[in-house]
Amino acid sequence: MSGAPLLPFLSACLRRQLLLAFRRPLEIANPLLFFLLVVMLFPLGIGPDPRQLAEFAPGILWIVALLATLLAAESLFRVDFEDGTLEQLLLTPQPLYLSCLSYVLAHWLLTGLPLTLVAPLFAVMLQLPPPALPALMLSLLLGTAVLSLVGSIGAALTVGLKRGGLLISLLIIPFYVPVLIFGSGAVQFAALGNSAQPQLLVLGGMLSLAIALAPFAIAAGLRISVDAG
Amino acid sequence: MSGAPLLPFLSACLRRQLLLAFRRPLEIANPLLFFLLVVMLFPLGIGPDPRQLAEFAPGILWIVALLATLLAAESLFRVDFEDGTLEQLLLTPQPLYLSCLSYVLAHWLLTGLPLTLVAPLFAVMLQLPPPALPALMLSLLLGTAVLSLVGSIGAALTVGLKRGGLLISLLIIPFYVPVLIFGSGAVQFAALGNSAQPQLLVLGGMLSLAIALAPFAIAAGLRISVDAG
Amino acid sequence: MLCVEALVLERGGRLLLNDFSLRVSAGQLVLIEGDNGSGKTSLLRALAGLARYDHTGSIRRSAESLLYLGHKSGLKGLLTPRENLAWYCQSHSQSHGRDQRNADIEAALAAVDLVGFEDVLCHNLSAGQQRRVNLARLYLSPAPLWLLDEPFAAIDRTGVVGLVRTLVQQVERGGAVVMTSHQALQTDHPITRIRLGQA
Amino acid sequence: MLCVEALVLERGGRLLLNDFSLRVSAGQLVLIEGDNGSGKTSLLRALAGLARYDHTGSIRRSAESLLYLGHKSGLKGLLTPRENLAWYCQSHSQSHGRDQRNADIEAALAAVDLVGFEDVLCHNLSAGQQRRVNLARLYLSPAPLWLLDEPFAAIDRTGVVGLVRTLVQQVERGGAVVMTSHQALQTDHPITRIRLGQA
Amino acid sequence: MQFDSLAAALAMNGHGGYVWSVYLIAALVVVFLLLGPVLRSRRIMLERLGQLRREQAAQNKEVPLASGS
Amino acid sequence: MWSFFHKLGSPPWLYAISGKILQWLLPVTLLLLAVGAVWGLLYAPADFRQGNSYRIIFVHVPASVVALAGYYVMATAGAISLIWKMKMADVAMRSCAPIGAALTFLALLSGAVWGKPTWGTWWIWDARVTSMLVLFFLYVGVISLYEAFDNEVAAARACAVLSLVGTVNIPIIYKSVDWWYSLHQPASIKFTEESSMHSDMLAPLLLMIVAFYCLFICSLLLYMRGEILRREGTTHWVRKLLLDAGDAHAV
Ligand code: HEM
Ligand SMILES: Nc1ncnc2c1ncn2[C@@H]1O[C@H](COP(=O)(O)OP(=O)(O)OP(=O)(O)O)[C@@H](O)[C@H]1O
Ligand SMILES: Nc1ncnc2c1ncn2[C@@H]1O[C@H](COP(=O)(O)OP(=O)(O)OP(=O)(O)O)[C@@H](O)[C@H]1O
Ligand SMILES: [Mg+2]
Ligand SMILES: [Mg+2]
Repeated sequence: MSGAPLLPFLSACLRRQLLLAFRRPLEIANPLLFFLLVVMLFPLGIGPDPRQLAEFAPGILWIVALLATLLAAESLFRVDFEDGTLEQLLLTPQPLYLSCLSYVLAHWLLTGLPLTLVAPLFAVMLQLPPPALPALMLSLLLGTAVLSLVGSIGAALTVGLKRGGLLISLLIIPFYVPVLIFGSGAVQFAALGNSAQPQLLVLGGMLSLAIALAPFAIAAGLRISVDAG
Repeated sequence: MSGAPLLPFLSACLRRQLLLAFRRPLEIANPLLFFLLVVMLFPLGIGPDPRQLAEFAPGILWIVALLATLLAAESLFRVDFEDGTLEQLLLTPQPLYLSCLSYVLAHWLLTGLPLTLVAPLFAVMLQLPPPALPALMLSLLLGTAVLSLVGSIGAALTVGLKRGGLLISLLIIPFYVPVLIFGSGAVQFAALGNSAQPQLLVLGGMLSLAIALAPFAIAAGLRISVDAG
Repeated sequence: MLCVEALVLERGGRLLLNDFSLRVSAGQLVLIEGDNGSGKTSLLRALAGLARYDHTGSIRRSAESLLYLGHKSGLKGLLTPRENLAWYCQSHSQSHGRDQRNADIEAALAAVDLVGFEDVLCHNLSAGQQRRVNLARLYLSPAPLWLLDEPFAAIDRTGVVGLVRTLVQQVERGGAVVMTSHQALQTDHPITRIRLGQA
Repeated sequence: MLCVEALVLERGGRLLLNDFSLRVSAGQLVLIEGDNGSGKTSLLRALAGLARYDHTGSIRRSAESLLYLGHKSGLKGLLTPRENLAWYCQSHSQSHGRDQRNADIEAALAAVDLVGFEDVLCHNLSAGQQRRVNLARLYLSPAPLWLLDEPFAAIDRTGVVGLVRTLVQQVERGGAVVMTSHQALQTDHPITRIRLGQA
Repeated sequence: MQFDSLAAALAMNGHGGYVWSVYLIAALVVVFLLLGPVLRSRRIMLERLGQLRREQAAQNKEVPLASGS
Repeated sequence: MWSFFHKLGSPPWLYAISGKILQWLLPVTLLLLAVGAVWGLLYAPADFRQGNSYRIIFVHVPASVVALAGYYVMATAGAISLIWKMKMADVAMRSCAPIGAALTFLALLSGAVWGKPTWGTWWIWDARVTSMLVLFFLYVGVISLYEAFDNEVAAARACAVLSLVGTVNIPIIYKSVDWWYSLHQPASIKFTEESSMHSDMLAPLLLMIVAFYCLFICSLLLYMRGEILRREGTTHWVRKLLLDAGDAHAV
């Protein structure tokens, strides 16, 4: 048995993940709402001075996007671990690389992409200068994908832990640092009227590296977690 | 049967919650690490200028404390719902008010209190002027207790939902807004050399109100969730 | 001890019980039978007072307290069997002092054959062992009315024999048991059988 | 089909199997018996290749694929039985086209007596019905080797009879079944019994 | 020697508090790094030794019984 | 070469050889530390700009340097254990983490204390400081992940995966933090230029760096010995070793 052709399997995986997500529509809206609510907290906590807000908008937007992705990643495999889906997944004759990729892809389609799409709205609320919007969106588009990939590694490693708690934030935030730096750097550059191309290129580089390597780490993590479970 | 005397029951409840927490020591360290990690993200996202950081320190510290509490609240009843502990709790002859109070108390002892205790460290890292430290600690002490009580209501209402996801942040953050305003307000006032007493009094008032009422709301929420589970 | 009248139970758009009546008195062992999905669990949850929104009709319990054992274990995986049972005793208002309680718990754990596992975290026990910890509550409960949903699930054969004996003892000393099971119940004690699934 | 040699299995500091050997060939129905906590689940997980860090020794499977059914269901509560099974087929490389697949799934659901529940979300099914959805995989799997951990749990009596028939058919057509159960297995087919718990 | 007296060495022109506290903490860390693993090994050894002794005692008891029968 | 590699993987050999090494390395380390500390504290000349507070350098810099190097040792051990399934490599990885974390902690703390007299503040978000903080989290992450697993082998594999991911990421993290800081650098704060250091100061500093490397090795070996004993507790050689040691004590 040679296994089904790979592309149909990837698409079946992805469709299933999306179907599951659409069965809990709130789950989809959630990163967005979280984004909105937390962004709203900043003027309340810091003070509504528009100049200040404008100066910090890139950082705030990026930090909140990072947190939203992190929190969504945390539960990426949890239900599937508990109900035994992962066990069964490990026993299929399909390459685990693809299944892992589909999990991440679905995660990104449901968090990173919508965040990217609504970010301009929040940027306007925080008085970010309009010329910075393309850089904001592009950096989020690339950056959130890296965040999803890296976050999933942490999720895979910690999913089986009975004593782990939210360990994932400790494991993963250090790896998020470069993405945050280049992501918010891109927006800051653009807001000052410079070209954000170098930063975006770096983000692109990180993304290619992550796509090539992360699924292997995720697969290894899942195997270990199921084994220890 | 008149039920056991109430105080021993409350203390048994509390001891059990704490014992459970100490079985996963990471879970305890987690709000602290989360706090530290997210505080670290701000200079990275915004820039390391000490003057800017000092200005935003009250807001940043309060927002991050709020998020840490919120995220810890989210999972307060989840495991207990899934393993049937809540079912059994509803069937005990003990007043549910007390059990709910003990859940919240344990939650606060494990998140709010440690956050309050380590906050000065982070405040120093963010260059908050030292005279504001007492106000920071007092406001966090009172404020995180309110956050725990209110957050638990949200957790109780959403714990049984199979399609709810992180709905809790949507339900609860609006109620957190006043706490955030008075809490960070207190620190800002103190940082400018004024007395933070009015804000602290308001926080104290909120706390008494929440202690009196929230456990009833939590109990009702738990009943509804178990019923629908 | 338990009196159910005109119960109408509907779940997921399906009518499971229609005008169902049941009267359980002290000394009775009631076995609720029925195919998968016939409504046994739903009925027991309604009897226990855990589910109140999916039925109409009256359910009256004269017993002050009851013991319910459902599909979910109610055990904490991060506590040991001993700690789990101690909590059970504490939350069910047994105020006879710590030593008495500990002795009771030892006895209960011995009764379900878990000697040697008292201090292993529950999530490191096998499925059947976890179930046994849960069943140990039977030996600690003063409740006159027991509602047991498939108590034999995951229990090995010798375990089932011991369990049946315990159930019979409970009804013989004036309690009542309402239970479901897919396995045959082998005992000489008279059993009231109720078959669901003809609604 | 399966060859186990010198297996030493240790869990939670307890030696469960010591120098255990087993050889399963086509047409064999192996029933692993043992008390609660004797290591049946641990053994099956090791055989399936899901647990590799708690044993030493060699486990060789000549079958390309196997079907494992454990204590956890592997079903998604938010999908319907039909959708759950469709995913199972897709992930197990059955490339006979969508219509064929749907027909197979209908047949499997009918075989486990779930007609009328095909489109109910799984978390709205009863415990036994969920188990049945899980067992429907037996009718869809081309795997020659089945590893079943307490397949009868939560299944009603008529269900068990049907299930035993299915198991016998599987071994008669050249497959092999390794299973555990606390209930008696009533069939005329010869059964290889292995008793654990004497390590 | 850069300092005339012990007091001067302790004060270090007002920076003594900083310098000496750092050296003190460093000393504690060194102790932790060297003594920590040693104590840990010792505990492990003692536990295991006790276990071995018990096993031996059990064996010694069994052997005469076996030879006597 | 291969036979050496092979031997490295053998617990009894490693246990024996580490015992021999420690016999002379431990005294040497303590001596170096003592000499370095006294030299740095009392005999090195005062810095003309910072005065005596600069004496913290003799703790701060060695701790920082060795803490950084420790991560690479740990990650390499993790990679070896994952690729060649060498048990002793994951013993080494496991043992590196607490040492690295302790040294990082010392570096952060000594830096913070140094900051007060020189920068006038305990903390500054400088590139090196920030990356040191990140390093601290990486160490704590490995320790926590290890502790969170019940199963030893699974724990070791998980940590190996994590530190392998880390090896790819660490350079990226460092570069990016550097870039971030040079972008924002506020002009008011600068490190003292290390190149202009007087040789009277450099000598004790180099001595302390060597001492801290030795300390790292000693501690690592000590941790590994304990870990070996724990894991190999049921094997014949440990049994013999323990009984011999026990008899020696009893006599
Ligand atoms: C929390 C605060 C601090 C941290 C985490 C920290 C971290 C570090 C690190 C990681 C190194 C090693 C760099 C390398 O090997 O390339 C280092 C070296 C050094 N640090 Fe710090 N440092 C801190 C504060 C300070 C302060 C306040 C001073 C003095 C004003 C200082 C002066 C130095 C010097 C002189 C070196 C060695 C020269 C060099 O490699 O550039 N550090 N520090
Ligand atoms: N996750 C775990 N971690 C450590 N030890 C475990 C774990 N699960 C089970 N054990 C131990 O391993 C032994 C065997 O467990 P296993 O689940 O294999 O038993 P089993 O034969 O399937 O029992 P049952 O009939 O109750 O299902 C038990 O004694 C148990 O204490
Ligand atoms: N959470 C739920 N929401 C909606 N419907 C449900 C839910 N749980 C069960 N049902 C439906 O109610 C019916 C009865 O379920 P119940 O769990 O009471 O059955 P049961 O007799 O206990 O079956 P089993 O023997 O399988 O445990 C089933 O037909 C099922 O479809
Ligand atoms: Mg049921
Ligand atoms: Mg089992």
